[in-house]
Amino acid sequence: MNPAQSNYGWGLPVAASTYADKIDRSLLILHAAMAAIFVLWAVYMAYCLVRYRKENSPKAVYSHKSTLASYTPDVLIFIFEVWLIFIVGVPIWAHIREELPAPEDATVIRVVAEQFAWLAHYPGPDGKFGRMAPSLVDYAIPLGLDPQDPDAGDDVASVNEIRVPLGRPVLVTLTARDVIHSFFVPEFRTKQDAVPGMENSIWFEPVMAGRFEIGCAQLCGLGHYRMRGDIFVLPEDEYAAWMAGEQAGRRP
Amino acid sequence: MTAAVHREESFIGKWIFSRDHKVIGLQYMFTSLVFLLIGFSLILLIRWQLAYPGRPIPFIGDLLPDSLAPGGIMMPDFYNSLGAMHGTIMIFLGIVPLGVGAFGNYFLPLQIGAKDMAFPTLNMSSYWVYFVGGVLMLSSFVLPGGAARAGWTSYVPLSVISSGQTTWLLAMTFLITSSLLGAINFIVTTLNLRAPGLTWSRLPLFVWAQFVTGLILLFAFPVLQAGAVLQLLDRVAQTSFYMPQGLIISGELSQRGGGGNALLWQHLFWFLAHPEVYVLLLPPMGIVAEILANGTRKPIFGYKEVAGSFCFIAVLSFMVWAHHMFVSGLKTSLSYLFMTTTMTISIPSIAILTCYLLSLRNASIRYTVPMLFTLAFLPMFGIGGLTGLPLGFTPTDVYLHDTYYVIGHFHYVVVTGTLIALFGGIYYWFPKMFGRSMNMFWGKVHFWGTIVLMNLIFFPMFIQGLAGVQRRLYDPTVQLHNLTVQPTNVLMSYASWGLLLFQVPFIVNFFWSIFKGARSEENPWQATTLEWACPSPPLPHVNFEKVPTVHRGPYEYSVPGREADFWPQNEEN
Amino acid sequence: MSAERSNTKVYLGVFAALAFLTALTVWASYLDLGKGRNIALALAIAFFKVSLIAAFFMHLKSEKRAVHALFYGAALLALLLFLLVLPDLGLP
Amino acid sequence: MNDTRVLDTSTGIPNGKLGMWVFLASEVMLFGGFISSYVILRTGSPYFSIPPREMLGVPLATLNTFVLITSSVTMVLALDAVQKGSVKGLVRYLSATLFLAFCFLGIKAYEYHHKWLEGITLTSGLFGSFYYTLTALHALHVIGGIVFISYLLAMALKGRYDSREHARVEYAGLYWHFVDLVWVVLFPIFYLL
Repeated sequence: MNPAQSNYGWGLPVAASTYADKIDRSLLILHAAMAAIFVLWAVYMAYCLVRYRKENSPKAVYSHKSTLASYTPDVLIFIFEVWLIFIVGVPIWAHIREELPAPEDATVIRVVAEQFAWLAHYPGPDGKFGRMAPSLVDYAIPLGLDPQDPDAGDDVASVNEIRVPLGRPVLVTLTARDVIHSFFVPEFRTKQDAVPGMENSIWFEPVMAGRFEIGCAQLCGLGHYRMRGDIFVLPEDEYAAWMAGEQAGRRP
Repeated sequence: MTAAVHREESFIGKWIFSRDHKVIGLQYMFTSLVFLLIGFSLILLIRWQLAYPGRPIPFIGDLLPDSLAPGGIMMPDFYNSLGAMHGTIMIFLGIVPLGVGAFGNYFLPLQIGAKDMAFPTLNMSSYWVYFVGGVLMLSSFVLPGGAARAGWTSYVPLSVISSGQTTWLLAMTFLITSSLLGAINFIVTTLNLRAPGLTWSRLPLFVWAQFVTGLILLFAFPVLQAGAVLQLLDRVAQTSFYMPQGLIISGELSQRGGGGNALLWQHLFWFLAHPEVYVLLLPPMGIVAEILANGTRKPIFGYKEVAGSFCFIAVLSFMVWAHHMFVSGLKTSLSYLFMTTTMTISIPSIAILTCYLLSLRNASIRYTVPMLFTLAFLPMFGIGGLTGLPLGFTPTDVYLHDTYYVIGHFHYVVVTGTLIALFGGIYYWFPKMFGRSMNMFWGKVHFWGTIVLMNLIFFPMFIQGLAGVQRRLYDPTVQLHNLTVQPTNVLMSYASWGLLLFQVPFIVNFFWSIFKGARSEENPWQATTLEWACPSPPLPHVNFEKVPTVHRGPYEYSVPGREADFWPQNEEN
Repeated sequence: MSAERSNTKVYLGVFAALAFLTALTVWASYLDLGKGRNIALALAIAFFKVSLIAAFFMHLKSEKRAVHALFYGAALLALLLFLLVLPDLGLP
Repeated sequence: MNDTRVLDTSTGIPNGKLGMWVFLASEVMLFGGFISSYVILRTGSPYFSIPPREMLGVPLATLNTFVLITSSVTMVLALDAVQKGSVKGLVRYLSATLFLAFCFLGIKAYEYHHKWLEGITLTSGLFGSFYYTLTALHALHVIGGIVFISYLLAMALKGRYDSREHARVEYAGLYWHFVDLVWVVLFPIFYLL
């Protein structure tokens, strides 16, 4: 199923993860406040430009006194910002960044970004990732999975496609192989740089089935623009069927 | 002080290797305007590729070599080079040298009543080091490796493994050295060579802005110098300051020692780059203060608040840099700290904007061309500043980072903010520099065309940003979520080409008026600051016939009980 | 001019102090006081030597406010860079 | 007695001295950037192997530190001499400073050679890379100082400086003490920790 154009409109893409609506609300609050400030200033300025133009007020009023009232805009905005940061911002940021779901009740996936592809690596039913050796990396085994490692037996690897079951949070461990990439899924409002030499873990919980697009948000070379992938959020049974198919395909 | 014996200088001595701050100011102005045009034209090519991805560029396409644009169709590598060089040229070769090098060198000594900068030879060498850096930066297009293609931020490891970066780093070292030499000059001149009676509270806000900018440059640039040297060694000497362990580049395991950290470069780079964006902002804010006071015929509202805010911005600008790294693997605990400092630094900017807007009350506004640019600066910079809030606020920055929203934000601050104010400064001080005034009709044409088209280019960027369009995409239509908003690219591209057309009247007007403009007397705008107390153009090497003494604040307009509505600083009664 | 005579004595005194502190820090580095304390001690001695040189040799003591502001400003900003980047990349 | 050219600057500090202090402030940030990167990677990067102490040659480096401190003292004595009007003293101490500076570079060159053979090279690991980058940058500053001081020596021999006109000697002193100050910081963080 290709992504119905309905995912993307002129405004924000559809909010398809649990914290997406929190972020959308913050965006709305901020843009409403910005619009209000801008309109107030614009009205005031337009009035001044007309009322105090040379023809209308030939003599300006000389004064060096800055009244206390002149600080009200700064104070109001400062209070708004303090409220925004400490009441709204910090909890959401902590929720997104620090409340990672426990691995046992989440779908754990390792995503390795390389120049111009997203390599996904599932642990398979045994829940354990096979050993990955950089020296083993070659065209046939892009992830460098060590075939002898017992855990690697049921691991599944895929390129530019990630399948996750609906109803469970997804825990993604991000790293990169060559340069800095950035794992960006607009519908989930999630973005995290994949930095070589570092493992960043992020999480999101899809709230609807469908196909959502992965993009790279950090300049990573000449193929940066075509480094796209898809996340298929499948209902529980479809996902189980798919994983079983992968395992079946495995045993000769 | 004995007047310098005026020896007849050869053409070389007078114009090329001159130590007169005014000549150096003009050299900076002409060079930075040329670089601005070059940097702008690079982006016009990109606009074609964004509007019509993959289709050959009409006229210029077949002029380009096949290695860059075979059959006129731009290659992704060339696209990345254009983007990286556009950013680098506009910031390091265009706007900062225009705002700090040209206006600062020319008018700082004049506004403090000094004969020249504290170190004239250092000032001259700062221009020539800048010139060499600029030429080296541009020559990277034709050098074998091609131009830099890792963005103007040159993030490692991409910038270490892609070609073209070595020339970029060398040119950057020259530019940094030039800025440091300039900063030393500005600081010592402002501290030491003020005219008698010119205390700190009587200093024009333009001088405050240049002095604070000098301090920011002085403290911020050496750190990037250090970062650039480390990156240069990574590229050339196979060290691995920034290269982590076990990199697999195009399939093979890299043989480097490894152990470095890719984020270290981002810290060192943004430690400079954020203060650098305030270096872009402060001089134009100084120019806006000068023109606003002159155009509204009344003292700037809250002189102390504005000068204080400049210093507060300068200090805080060294504590906010990691808001560029919220999603780049920065530890979450640090992102709380930098979110708070970023929100705190928005307060002085709002305070300055408030004071400027409150200056309009009870004013008597003259709609001269410089005043038009200054008045346009206020709302435009307002949008730029306000759109910074969602980027400094982590939950919304997660979504908006590295999208076109960011590009819309900083272009509103730098282009419709800084560049517009600098244009206003050119129209305002042109009579002082050349003794002739620019044609005001064509000035208005240039103003209205530029402002309208700039908004047509930059406002849709917010729409694209909210739709999630990433930045630096060679072909946005590959990503499905960009398809809906792709028409905005076509609109923006036509607006950008239109913007080029509207610069023609400015360029013609600028060069034509130098020789044929209507003659103007010493103080055409009836301003009060010291640079209007000397002939235009000011006397070579000595500026003022006699050293002015300052008796009052910089913006004594419409003082009750005087018939002239302006009271120059150097007049006794 | 008597103040001048004592200058040389001050300089030689500072010289002796610096020489002693160098020997002290080298000697202290051979002691095993535990990683943290070793670093702290070495940095304390280095800081003390730096302030000796700045105060006496560079005459910072008798300089005006502007110079003090510059020197301490630069030192504070360099420390700020270090202390804000260390928790991100320096500590595990 | 201060130099006579401190006439009409608004802060009372002669331009040259203020310029030198401003330049030194930027140098503090330059070395601050380098040293911060070194210390941060040293504590942060798990692959930062610190060579054993025997390879570092601590006794030689201690001698080198001692040499540079002595040159700092002879520099300040040179300024003291010219302030008292004794040009002969100025020349003597300036030459001593120059000699000690060359000694420092000589010992540093030997150290480089010794370390390179021991296996600490620019690309042998992060310690080697940082060691050579920072000490080479410091050595460049020492060479800059040598050029400045030889120019002073030449001028002093021509009798240009006396108790009233000796500003440049003071500025060279400021620069040289800063170079020594940087080495005082570099020495422990490379050799002792």
